[in-house]
Parts: sequence; structure tokens; C-alpha cells
Amino acid sequence: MIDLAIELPGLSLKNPIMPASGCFGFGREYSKFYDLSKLGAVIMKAATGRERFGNPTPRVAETSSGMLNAIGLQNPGVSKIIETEVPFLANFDTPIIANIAGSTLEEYELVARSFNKTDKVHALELNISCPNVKEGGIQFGTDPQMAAHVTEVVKKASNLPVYVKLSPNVTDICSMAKAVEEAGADGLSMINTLTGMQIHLPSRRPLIANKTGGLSGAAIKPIAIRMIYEVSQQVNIPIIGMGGIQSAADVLEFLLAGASAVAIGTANFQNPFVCSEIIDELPLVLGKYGFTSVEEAIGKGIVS
Amino acid sequence: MIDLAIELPGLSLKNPIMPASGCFGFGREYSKFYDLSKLGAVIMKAATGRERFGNPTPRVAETSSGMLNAIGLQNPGVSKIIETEVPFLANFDTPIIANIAGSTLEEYELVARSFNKTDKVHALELNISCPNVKEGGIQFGTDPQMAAHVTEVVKKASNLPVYVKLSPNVTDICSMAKAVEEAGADGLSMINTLTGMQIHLPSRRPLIANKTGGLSGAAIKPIAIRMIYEVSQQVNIPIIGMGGIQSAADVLEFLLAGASAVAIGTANFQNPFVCSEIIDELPLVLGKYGFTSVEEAIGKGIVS
Amino acid sequence: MIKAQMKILTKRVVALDTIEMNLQNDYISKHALPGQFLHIQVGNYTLRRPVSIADCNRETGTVTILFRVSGKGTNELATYDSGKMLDVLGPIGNGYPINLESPSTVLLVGGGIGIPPLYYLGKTLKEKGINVLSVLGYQGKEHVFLEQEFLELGKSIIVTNDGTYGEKGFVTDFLDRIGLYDCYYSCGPIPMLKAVSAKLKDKQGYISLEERMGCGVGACFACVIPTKEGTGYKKICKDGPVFKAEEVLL
Amino acid sequence: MIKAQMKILTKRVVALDTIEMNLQNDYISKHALPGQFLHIQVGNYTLRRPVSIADCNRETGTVTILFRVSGKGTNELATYDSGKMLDVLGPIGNGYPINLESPSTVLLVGGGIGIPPLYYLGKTLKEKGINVLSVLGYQGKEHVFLEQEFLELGKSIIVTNDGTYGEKGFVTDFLDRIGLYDCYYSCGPIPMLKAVSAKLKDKQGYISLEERMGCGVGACFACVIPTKEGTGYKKICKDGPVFKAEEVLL
Ligand SMILES: Cc1cc2nc3c(=O)[nH]c(=O)nc-3n(C[C@H](O)[C@H](O)[C@H](O)COP(=O)(O)OP(=O)(O)OC[C@H]3O[C@@H](n4cnc5c(N)ncnc54)[C@H](O)[C@@H]3O)c2cc1C
Ligand SMILES: Cc1cc2nc3c(=O)[nH]c(=O)nc-3n(C[C@H](O)[C@H](O)[C@H](O)COP(=O)(O)OP(=O)(O)OC[C@H]3O[C@@H](n4cnc5c(N)ncnc54)[C@H](O)[C@@H]3O)c2cc1C
Ligand SMILES: Cc1cc2nc3c(=O)[nH]c(=O)nc-3n(C[C@H](O)[C@H](O)[C@H](O)COP(=O)(O)O)c2cc1C
Ligand SMILES: Cc1cc2nc3c(=O)[nH]c(=O)nc-3n(C[C@H](O)[C@H](O)[C@H](O)COP(=O)(O)O)c2cc1C
Ligand code: FES
Ligand code: FES
Repeated sequence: MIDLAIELPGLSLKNPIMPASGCFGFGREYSKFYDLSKLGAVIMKAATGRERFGNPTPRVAETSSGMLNAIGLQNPGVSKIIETEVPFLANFDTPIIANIAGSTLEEYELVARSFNKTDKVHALELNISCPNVKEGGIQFGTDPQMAAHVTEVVKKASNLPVYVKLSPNVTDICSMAKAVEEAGADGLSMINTLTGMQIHLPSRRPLIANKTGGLSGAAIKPIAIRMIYEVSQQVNIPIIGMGGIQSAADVLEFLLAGASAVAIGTANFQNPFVCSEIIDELPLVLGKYGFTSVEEAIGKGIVS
Repeated sequence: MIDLAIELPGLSLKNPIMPASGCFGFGREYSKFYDLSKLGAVIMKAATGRERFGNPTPRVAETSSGMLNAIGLQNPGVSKIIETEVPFLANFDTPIIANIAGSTLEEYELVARSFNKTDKVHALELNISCPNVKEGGIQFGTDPQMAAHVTEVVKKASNLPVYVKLSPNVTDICSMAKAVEEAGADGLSMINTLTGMQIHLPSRRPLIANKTGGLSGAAIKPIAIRMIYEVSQQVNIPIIGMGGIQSAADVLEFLLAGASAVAIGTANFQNPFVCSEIIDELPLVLGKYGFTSVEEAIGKGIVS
Repeated sequence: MIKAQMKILTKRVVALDTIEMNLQNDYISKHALPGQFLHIQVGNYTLRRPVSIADCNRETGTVTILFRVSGKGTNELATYDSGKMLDVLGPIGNGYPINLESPSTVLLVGGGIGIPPLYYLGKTLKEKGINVLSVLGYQGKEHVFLEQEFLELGKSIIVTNDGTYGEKGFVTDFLDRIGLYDCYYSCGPIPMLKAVSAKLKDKQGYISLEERMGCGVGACFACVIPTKEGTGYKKICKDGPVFKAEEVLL
Repeated sequence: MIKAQMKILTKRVVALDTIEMNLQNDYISKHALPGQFLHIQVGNYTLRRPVSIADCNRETGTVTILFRVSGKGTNELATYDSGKMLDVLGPIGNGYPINLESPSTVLLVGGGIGIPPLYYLGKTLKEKGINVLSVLGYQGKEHVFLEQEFLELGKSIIVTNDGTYGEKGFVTDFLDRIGLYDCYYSCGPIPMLKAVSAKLKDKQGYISLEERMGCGVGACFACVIPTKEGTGYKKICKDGPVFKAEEVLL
């Protein structure tokens, strides 16, 4: 028997697989494909203080082994999410992680505090790294002091464990990680998307209306692995790894690099069953490479 | 008639296509496939002060739509390059660009000065961004002041135009670009590889002996396009664009983003004729999208 | 909607760069409604390709698609031969509302590769005893397809932009000439939809929209369109691709 | 070396996860030397896959390869059927030196998927009137291939690690038993090559090496190996894959 369970701050996961924020909505659509109770946890689409419409379309573009997106944090606002989306997800036997975003410190604080009102959310994922928010969101994610500050504010406002989601668009990912750890983060979530662009030749302009978008998918996996490998050696808090995962073998690669659990984003679009299938496949892959549990594999790829 | 010619500081290019540094050696091997005189220019493998053996093997790994490399600047040293490689390339009717690297300011200076001894090299590409050099090379490429400093030193030591090759592994590519422009760079070359890693599951360790390697190939094209798009609006020096180019359509995308010429790296490995074929194909692609010259397309994808 | 394997039964070039494929799948053929689409995995491309259902045969369990060869995915799809299995999500979206009173007449207005879904719609309406008129616009003669099929549904005007076949001009130039009808259904490029819905603003109409898609199932917010009454929005993949003409902001 | 299209003529499973393919190309079959390899483009993978030439027929213009299905590329290659064209660079590298005095005897020592190139070598040497002995190591019974072919070249000992076929043990355990020979040629996993060259250090020997490759043509410095006499290095793709046993540092 291969043991897939893993304990993280605030989260008792029956397996390390969760859908990544923004790629699974609030679970309704994918719940028609399989029982979400199977998942290690669900990470919801970003919540902001008020409803946001997001960016103009086109919002996505395809790239080699990846895609760009500039959704712009479209969401119905934190109150509506707590009212209608959280109760829906609470029907399933799986922890709920709320991804929170904002343009200002006050908005982050408000959103974090709002989730205290429900006892159905188990952790916050603090999204300081969405490259598609114009008003200042991006600075939180690329400056260690700003990142630490917003982490402190959110920690103080919330009674939930906080996983800070790091941006890969930085010179020194370790200093970002250490800054938020020191500021009280209970865990890290990495990586968010890399800022990219595609130019549409016929129209001679960026294809995505927002011009830039976030690059996700298999293309970015080597960058995610490198960053997790480096960061996991420098912090003492667990990492939820993500970036290009498509298979159980990819999951093991993330575990070996130092992640304690993983999230799967873009791959849901190609295969709506991907999380479910990976959960089925994972014991075989762990066994094949000589592991008897997820726990055992964490960080085992790190050589000194 | 579509005009492919382009004038850059020190370089009269008959077309904007050149092989990227490190992916074409010193031209000998590819000269057996086609006449190198066809190329816009040739960028040589990095030259250092002395011969370097480079990193242990494995040095390359394949990733989704890309590859990692950690060659470690293996090269016969600047004197040998001037003695044996430059004369070979000078047999062809195409400008030669020397890519120069070092671990210390003094080494950069020495290598730059050495190329004054030959009149067969037309420009320097200052590689401050190779992520595979341990002794400090990486800092030059991620700190604007260091980058400016090494640019100044090399400019002073050399009588050739200097194209500074920027690393994408930074939070703010524009401030890097502006710093080296101010320090006297004649042009920019971007992007070098993104630092990545792959973990080999059976051996439970990074596949590349150096652990990390530089990610190149189609996977990184959206990042290259974004950075060139942003930088080209902030500097007044030309950009040699690179990162994932595989076709003439890709070349046009780089031109639209603001590059004045391009270099092709990884794609040579799949198709040794790729530069030659793209040169043949480029007029058709320019024509198809309504351009009569390369010149005309530069920066035309930029919208305000 | 299900994720299914569909076998390519036939492949045929029906006009310049336009391919028709018959795909087999019982469930999808039994559930597909006019206006719905398939989300097709081509090769290993990151994103699936949305393609409308152009016809459907419940008896034989087949679904027909028609697509224009334009970019990487449709180029690759065009190379697939019969016998090959396609990985498909479908049928997706809300189709055209077809609960009309029987003795009524509808107008179909299609442009280019927006025409195929109107055929399945027209066929279904005709089977219900509704009169079907069509105005179909193509770039030029060599782009024309499904002409005969639409003629069999009822009166039909073919318009080409360059006048190389049928009438010359835009579909909007011929909306007055086709006769009387109770409501219209339209699919085609956005400029055409704008012109049609502006011209027919007093009629009840339904339009089918396209947008670049991520998930295709309503989860990613890639394909939204603002609704007319202010801050709202609809997802084209899940709430559409068919909307009331007055509902959305083009 | 050229870049060529090679047509797959036949495909055959010869042992567990081991595929033999016959590929057609006149130029390559006429120029291929034992020990050289092909650099094969599979699908759209970024890097080509190096595979040794296992046999060659100048008359029919065919080249044989044998490969182990291990990762993504070889898995995909294994799905290709006869008739398909492969994009190949080849023949690449320096082969085994074969200018031997006629009445001499050579020993071939192969391990696993390192065995195929030794077959083409053995065949070529035998045609030149040289005696060929072989010691061939496999994991187990179901991995054994080319047994009959090597037997036809001369005395041959099959060794399996698990003893399920032939002798049990490692090839090095049987180097004394095969008889007398003037020099040896070896190809297989690095640990085997180390053991073989250590054991036979007094004999002249040639070994064939593997390394992850980028360009495959000598331009990228991916595949270097240090030479024994200090700071030098060789490129496996261009200067090898065959080296004198004492030349390189394993
Ligand atoms: C609901 C719906 C129904 C459609 N029905 C049909 C149909 O019946 N026949 C037909 O020929 N075409 C149809 N299209 C358009 C079709 O989806 C695109 O032509 C196709 O996706 C282009 O893919 P490509 O790989 O050839 O182009 P690429 O440019 O290589 O595609 C790159 C990416 O952009 C997307 N994309 C490119 N063009 C479009 C477009 N016009 N609309 C949406 N996404 C696009 C692709 O899906 C892919 O994700 C429909 C689109 C939608 C949204
Ligand atoms: C000169 C030479 C001759 C060879 N001859 C044969 C042969 O005759 N038969 C045979 O079965 N194998 C041979 N190999 C090994 C063969 O190249 C690998 O098994 C193959 O590349 C694996 O590809 P993959 O896509 O299945 O594996 P993946 O792991 O998906 O490949 C990923 C990358 O790693 C490289 N790679 C993986 N394993 C190896 C390896 N062992 N050696 C070199 N590169 C590797 C691949 O080429 C690719 O670039 C030879 C290797 C070399 C260098
Ligand atoms: C369409 C889309 C929307 C996303 N929205 C969010 C979001 O709202 N909040 C967030 O933290 N990350 C968001 N992400 C980032 C993903 O959660 C994930 O970090 C990233 O896509 C890398 O994983 P992947 O390669 O598996 O997709 C989004 C990604 C995509 C593709
Ligand atoms: C094997 C390899 C070796 C490289 N060596 C160098 C080098 O010596 N100097 C340098 O400036 N860049 C070097 N690069 C980076 C390339 O010149 C180029 O910037 C990068 O690969 C992106 O382009 P591409 O995607 O077309 O390969 C190397 C890249 C590869 C793949
Ligand atoms: S494509 Fe994802 S919501 Fe419509
Ligand atoms: S693989 Fe490039 S030098 Fe050998």
C-alpha cells in the first residue's frame, strides 16, 4: 500500500493533488466529470473585495507547450463566493483553499478577514503574483518587503493558515520566499505564471487584449522545478508546487524537488479528468521509483 | 523585391538571421551543410580568457518544447579562437560577432581587448548572462550596476561595437537594459536562457550534472517577445532578438516586437539547415503580412 | 457533455481550405443540439479547438463538422484520415432555441465558416415544419459549400464578397430580398453579426459567437462577453455560444 | 553526414521492449561504417535521438537499427509503421577502426542495447577474413536478441545477469573463457565498459560511448568526455563515439 496522505498546516490531504487556482473555477464544471471528493483539496479562483469583470478578450493564447492568460482576476467578489461557491464545494469531502487577491493592502485585508466568516474554508492562498492586475498587485509579488508586509497583514486579519503564492518573475526567488516565511507564512505556493506575450501577425498587435499574459503549462515546468528545488532548501515551511504538471511522473518530480503537494492548472483544459487520473496513477509511479509514500519522496531529489 | 538588409552598429547584415552563440560552435560543422556566406552574421561560441573545459556531463536535457543546457562556457580560450577559429570564419562573406564571457571584470577586459588584435571580428556580444558560470558571472547579469560597470570596462577596452546580452532571470529587464545603454552599449542581445532544472526520477537527482541549466527553445519564446516588446520602447539602441525561433513567422514576430535582427539557437539542433531555410522563407512571410522590407517591420507590433 | 473518442469516418474537402468530417459517437450524436460545438484535441496542442456541429444523424450515430484550415491545429486536423480517433469534449454549450410555433418562418444568416452550424439548425427546424430561408455569404466562388443542402431547406441566396458566384456584396444587402420571416438566426464574423443585428434590430434574433477558449467548459473565464445591461457577463462556452441578439455587447 | 529522409521498410519486436527497424537510404547505407550512428528526429521533440547503426546493406540501400523503448522518443518511434519517413542525420561520428591484419582474432564485448553496433562491426570484420568471438550480456532471457546472428560470426557466449538464459553473471566473468584474441571492441553501459577495460587493460581495445547530445554534429559541446592525458577532451558525437580504451577517462 502506497500512502498518498500528507499533512500540511490546516490541511489534511488524502492525496497531494489539487486543481490550481483559476483553472478550475469554483469546481462546478469539473464536478460533472468526477466526484471532487477524490481531490486532495480544491483551490478556488481568486477572490477580490468586489466583483471584477477582468480584462477585455482575447484573454488566452496558445504557445509551444504552454498558454498565455490574462483573465484579470474576474470573480464575483468575496461575499458572493462565500455565499454561493463555498457552500457548493463544501458538499464534497475535500478541504477548500481560498485564493485571495487585491490591488491594495486594504483589499487583501478585507478579503482575508471575510473568509473568517465561514468555517468551510481551510486555508488561504495569498496571490501576490498575478501579473494581470494593473493597479499594483504585481509589486507585491516582486519586492520582498512588500511581500512580507502583505503577508503580515493577511496573517493578522485571518484565522486560517496562509500559503503565499510566489511569482517566478523575480531575480531572486529565495529572498522572496524567506521574506514571506519570516512574515509568518505557513506555506508557499509556487509558481505562478511567467509574464509573456504573443504577437498576432495578421493584426500586428499583441494577441492578448491586455498585451501581456501569464505563461503556464509544460513549458514552464523546468523553471518551477528549479525554483522549488532552491527555495525548499532555504525555508522551513511546506511548498505546494505547480507549473506544467501533466502526469503522475511530473508530480513525483515536484515532490523530489521539495514540494509537499502539488496543484494542476492548465492540464485541466486538455483533459478535464487529469487530476482524477493522476490520483489513480500516482501510487504506481511512486512504487515504480521505490517509494512507499508521498511523504517519503519529498525533497529526495536534492543533492548537496 | 523584399529587402532583407539591415544596418546595425558595426554590422551590415544582408539579412537579419544569425546563429546564436553556443549553438553553432565556430561554424565549422554547419559549414558542411550550407555556405555560411548566406548568413546575416555568425555569432561565435563564448570566448573566455583561457581555455575552459566547462561543466561535467550530462550537460543537456530535453524539456517540453525546449531544452536545458549547462555547457559551462567550454571554449579553447580567446587566443586560440583568434588564431584558428576567426580565420576560418573569415573565409565566408559574413560579419563575425564574438561572444565574450568571464568570471571577473579583468577577464572580460582581457577578452575584449584581445579581439582588438584581429580586424576580422565586427562586433562583440557581451555575455553577462550565462547562468552556468559559478564564479560570479551571474551577478553581472542580474544587477544593473554590475552590468553597467562591465559594459563600461568592455567598451573602454574594445574598439568594436558592443551588444550586451541580457539575462531574462530578472525582475525588471528594462532597468537592466537602460543601465547598459547608459554605460555605452551599442546594442542589446536578448534573451539568454532562463534558469531551469529537470530531476531524473530513476536516479533521484538533477539530470544535468551542474544541477541547473539554461532553458532555451520554443518554450521561452513568449518570454523573449514580452521582454523585447518592453525594452525596445525604453531604449534607443537596436536589439538582436532570440529565444525559441523556429520559423520565418517567428522571426517576423520578433521584428514586430521591436528586434532589428535575430539569432537562432536551439533550432539548429533539430534542423541544421534552419538558418538557411528561414532566410529563404523570410521574404515570403514578410510579403504575406504586407511588408516590403525587414526595416519596415521593426517595432510594428507595438501598440500604445 | 462528455469526454469521448470519436472515430473519423469520412474526410472530404468541400471548398477551398474547407474540410468536412463525419465523426462517430453514439452519445454525442444523440444529445447534440443545433448551435452546440465540440472541443477537439488536436495532436498535443495545449488547448483544444472549438468546432461547431454542422449536422448530426442519430440513427447512424454520426456527427458532421466543417472547418476552415487556418492555423496549426486545423492544419494538423486536416491531415487526419478516416479511422483515426479524435479526443473530443462535447456536445458543449447552449444551442439555438428551437421551440417555435409550427407555422412560422425563420431566416438563417451565415457568413463563411459560421455557416455550418446553421445547417444543422435549419434541418432540425424544417423537420419540425418550420419554413427556412437563408442568406449565406462567402468570400468568393471557391469558398462556397453546403449550397445544395441549404437550397433543399428552402429559399436561399448565396452572396460572395467578390461577386464570383451568386450575388455580389454582403449578406446585409440581401436581407430585404429574401421574403418575410418571424425571427432570425445568425453566425459568422463579428462585423457581420454587428451589421445583421443592427439592421434587424426590430426582429427577434439569435447570434452565435466565437472567442478564444481555454477550458471550453465554463471554468476559466477566458471566453466572456459583457451583457448589455451593465456589469454582467456571459461565458460563450457555457452560456453560449448562442445568445439573443439584444443580450450581449458585440 | 547528410540530413536525409529514411523510409521505414520493416519494424519488428526482437526482444522485450526492443525494436528492430530497417530504414532505406542509399547514401547513408553506402557510407555507414561500423560504430557510426544516426541522429533521428522523432515527432516534434526538441532534440534528436542518437541510435547506432546495427547493420547495413549497400545493395538494397538499407540500414538496420535496434533500439530499446525507454523514454518518450523511443516510445513514439516504436509506434511508427513501415512506410513512414524518418528525418535523420547520418551517418555520424568515427566508427571502429577496422584496418586489421587478416589472420587475426577480435573479441566483441557487448552489453544490452550496446550490442547492436557490434553486430555490424563483427559482420564487416568477418567479411575481411578476421575471426570474431563475442561475449554478450543481457539482463535476462526475454532481453536476448541477435543471438543467432552473432553465432554465425563465430564463437559466442551469452550471459544474463539473472541466469535465465545462457551463462549467469556479468560479461567480465567470461572474458577468460572465450579463447585467444588480438584486440577487443566493446559497447554497453559505462560500468560495464569500466570493468571490461580494467580487466583487459593489457589488450588493445576500442570502446563506444554514449552521452546526452544536443546537436550531434560537434557544435554544442554537450557530449564531451575528458581525455586521459590531462586537460583535453573529445566530443563523443564528432570524435567518437568510438575511442581507444586508454584514450578517455570513464
Ligand atoms: C464556439 C465556436 C465554434 C466554432 N466553430 C467552427 C467551425 O464550425 N468551423 C471552423 O472552421 N471554425 C470554427 N470555429 C473557429 C475555430 O475554433 C478556429 O478556427 C480554430 O480554433 C483555429 O485553430 P488553429 O489551430 O487552426 O489556429 P491557431 O491560430 O494555431 O490556434 C491557436 C489558438 O487560438 C485559437 N483560435 C484561433 N482562431 C480562433 C477562432 N477564430 N475562434 C476561436 N479560437 C481561435 C485556437 O483554438 C487555439 O487555441 C469556432 C470557434 C468557436 C469559439
Ligand atoms: C552514440 C549513441 C548511440 C546509441 N545507440 C543506441 C542504439 O543503438 N539503441 C538504443 O536503443 N539506444 C541507443 N542509444 C541510446 C539512445 O539514444 C537513447 O535510449 C534514446 O535517446 C532515449 O530517448 P527517449 O526519447 O526514449 O528517452 P527520453 O528520456 O525521453 O529522452 C530525453 C532526452 O535524453 C536523451 N537520452 C536519454 N537516454 C539517453 C542515453 N542512454 N544516451 C543518450 N541520450 C539519451 C534523449 O536523446 C533525449 O534527448 C545511443 C546513444 C548514443 C549517444
Ligand atoms: C486561465 C488561468 C487562470 C489563472 N488564474 C489564477 C488565479 O486566479 N489566481 C492564482 O493565484 N493563479 C492563477 N493562475 C495560475 C495557476 O494557478 C498556476 O499557478 C499556473 O497556471 C501554473 O500552473 P500550470 O502550469 O499547471 O497551469 C491561473 C492560470 C491560468 C492558466
Ligand atoms: C547548448 C547551448 C549553448 C549556449 N552557449 C551560449 C554561449 O556560449 N554564450 C551565450 O551568450 N549564449 C549561449 N547560449 C544561449 C543562446 O545563444 C540563446 O541566447 C538561447 O539559447 C535562446 O535562443 P534559442 O531558444 O533559439 O536557443 C547557449 C544556448 C544553448 C542551447
Ligand atoms: S473557455 Fe473557459 S470559461 Fe469559456
Ligand atoms: S552533441 Fe553537440 S557537440 Fe556533441
